[in-house]
Amino acid sequence: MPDVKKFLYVNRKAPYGTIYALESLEVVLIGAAFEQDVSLAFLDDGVFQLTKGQNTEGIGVKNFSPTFRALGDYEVTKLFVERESLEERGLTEADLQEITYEDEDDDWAEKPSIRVVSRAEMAEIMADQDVVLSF
Amino acid sequence: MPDVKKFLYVNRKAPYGTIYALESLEVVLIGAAFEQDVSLAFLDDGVFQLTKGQNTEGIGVKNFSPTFRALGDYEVTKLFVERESLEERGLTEADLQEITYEDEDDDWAEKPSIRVVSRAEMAEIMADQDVVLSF
Amino acid sequence: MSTLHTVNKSPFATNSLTSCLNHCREGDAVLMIEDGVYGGLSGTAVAEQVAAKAGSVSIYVLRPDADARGLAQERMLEGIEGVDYAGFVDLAAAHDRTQAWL
Amino acid sequence: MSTLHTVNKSPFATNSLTSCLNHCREGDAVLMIEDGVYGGLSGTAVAEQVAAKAGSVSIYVLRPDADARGLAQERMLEGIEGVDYAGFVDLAAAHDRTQAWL
Amino acid sequence: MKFGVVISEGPYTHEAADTAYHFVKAAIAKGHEVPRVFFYHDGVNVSTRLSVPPQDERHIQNNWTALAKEHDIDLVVCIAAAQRRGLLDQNEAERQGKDANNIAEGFRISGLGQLIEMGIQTDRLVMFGD
Amino acid sequence: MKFGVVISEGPYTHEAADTAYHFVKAAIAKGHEVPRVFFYHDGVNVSTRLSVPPQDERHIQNNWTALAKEHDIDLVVCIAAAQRRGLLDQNEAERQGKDANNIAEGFRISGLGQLIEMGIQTDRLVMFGD
Repeated sequence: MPDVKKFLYVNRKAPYGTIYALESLEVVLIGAAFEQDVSLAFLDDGVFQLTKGQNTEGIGVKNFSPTFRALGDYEVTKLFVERESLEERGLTEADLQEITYEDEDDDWAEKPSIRVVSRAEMAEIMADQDVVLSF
Repeated sequence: MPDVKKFLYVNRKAPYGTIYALESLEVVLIGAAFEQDVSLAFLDDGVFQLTKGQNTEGIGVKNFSPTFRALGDYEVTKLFVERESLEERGLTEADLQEITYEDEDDDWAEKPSIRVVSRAEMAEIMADQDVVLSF
Repeated sequence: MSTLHTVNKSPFATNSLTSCLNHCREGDAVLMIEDGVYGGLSGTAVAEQVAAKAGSVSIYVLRPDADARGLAQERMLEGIEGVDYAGFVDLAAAHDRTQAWL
Repeated sequence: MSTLHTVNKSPFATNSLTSCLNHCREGDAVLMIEDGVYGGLSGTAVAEQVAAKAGSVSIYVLRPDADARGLAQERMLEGIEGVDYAGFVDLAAAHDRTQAWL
Repeated sequence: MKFGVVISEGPYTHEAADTAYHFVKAAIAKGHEVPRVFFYHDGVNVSTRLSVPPQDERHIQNNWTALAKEHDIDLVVCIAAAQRRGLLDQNEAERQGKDANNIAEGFRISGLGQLIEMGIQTDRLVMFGD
Repeated sequence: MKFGVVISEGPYTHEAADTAYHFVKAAIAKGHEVPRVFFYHDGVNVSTRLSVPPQDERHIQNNWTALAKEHDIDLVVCIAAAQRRGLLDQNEAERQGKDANNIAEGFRISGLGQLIEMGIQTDRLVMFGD
């Protein structure tokens, strides 16, 4: 067994209507301490988790979307978002939060964490994992 | 307020994967004692609740499908099943259990409780209720 | 005699909105709540289906739920009206019955 | 390197099966469990979509779940194989990873 | 007007108990009556007094208990659904030989008849679930 | 081979806890190891010792407790998910100032790290949920 495994967190559900998005993020944050090779996949309604401008005051529920912007601090820097899922939902990358990380191998240059990929690329990413956790 | 209200139980979910079908039936059985005008609607995956030959031994869960055949004894005699929902699922009326009741207004003649209706008819039935309970 | 239908599921995840639209009648109202609010978005794979019904049926979106998800009212299809919880209550009172498409 | 995909939702209720089929690759296996077994039925609105994948991907149905729902194996699409829980375990062991389409 | 409300999903897991809460508050603010809220399916889980949500989150059970007290709302938890899921009041716990109970103040356990009765006695029934 | 198992939905409400149970039994019967089952989301509700299902139904919690005892399976309940939903062991109840606890024998409450660790230490991870 390799020392470092590839973990993929698959997010296919919208935020707030159900708790899966929030509790997925809680696993990601805890999992970061284990120094595995972590990627996050956002497809189907999971892409809605990353939208800008979420304001949960009216529903009285905590807005957890700012936490995505902190993922870089936890060295979680690979957020794959499926283009087809965005398109079906009338979204573009401009509707998503800007999420960045500082690349320690490149003089701490600030780089985007979100990478929009095609459905075929998403399938390849999924097929390249050791452990797939679905939320 | 009328003494007798029209109650419709709307069943749109498949049995066993989730508990809604079973717990809907429990409401219907208790509700029968209240002598209201009761109808049951089966549409979308709800039509799967009525299939013949269910055998739950392998999953270790109680088979509650025989209870539908007892509904007549509770004077629950109107089970509306949507034809389009059957068709989309590759089913015909012959795939459903035979469910009958004895008509006290017709010399206790045995009559079928299941009435297959079109989607438009189902919409009319829904629009003719006082209380709609969704499962 | 008319019905207030509530839809609380994303139309991209489940068939609840489609089934609701297939069964609601002229003069009925459809209120999108919780994850159902995504059904009101313009430019989506289901927008045409929703727009086609918007003539005979009044369609509403619960703004607190849309706001939570970052969906401004101007992203909604034309003719879809935003309401708050008080508006939800008014709709439930104004129609003869409520049917939840769970 | 291949994946066992599990689908536990009815294809008539949610988009899980469609999304799974859109993402599985040649040599992968799809196991329909729980309410997912309805996806194996022949003559349905989704049968063609499933049959189209059945060449490049092996499709299985968990028989105890199909039996519970009254779905005899002969109602399943051609090429879909029935397995029991032991067969489920074998499939999970034989593929490099398992991905659940919840 | 009298509204009856049904909650069919558990707290935090689904938004149903939150939406219902806002709906009931709005209905009362408009002068309507909400004599009863019925908890069914996983909705019975709202009634546990043992939940400890994070400090910065709403406390769903506390909110319902407070609202019920303020406006005299009958919070009824379905006994059959509650037994399956491990929600018991003191009486039920004793009757079932269980060493603990977990129902919060303001909720009472009763039968499904209370749901039908609510349907009969209210002008509108509104369901929140999954 | 070592299997790790995750259960994400509550008992009776969803079939997940049943399917996982049959899977784990079959895996062990085939000579595989199942060192740990992790309960997350509503899956934590499986661990209550207060459930009283109808006599003619399976007792999901008892089945897990017995299976774990027989085959030395570590049944881990996520603490964060459990707190929200009102599942507490004696320690947690005392720490939180609650007057009762409800976790059944054979289950232990611990952190999400146990899930990640299970992913690292097993050969296959299988998830059952909704």
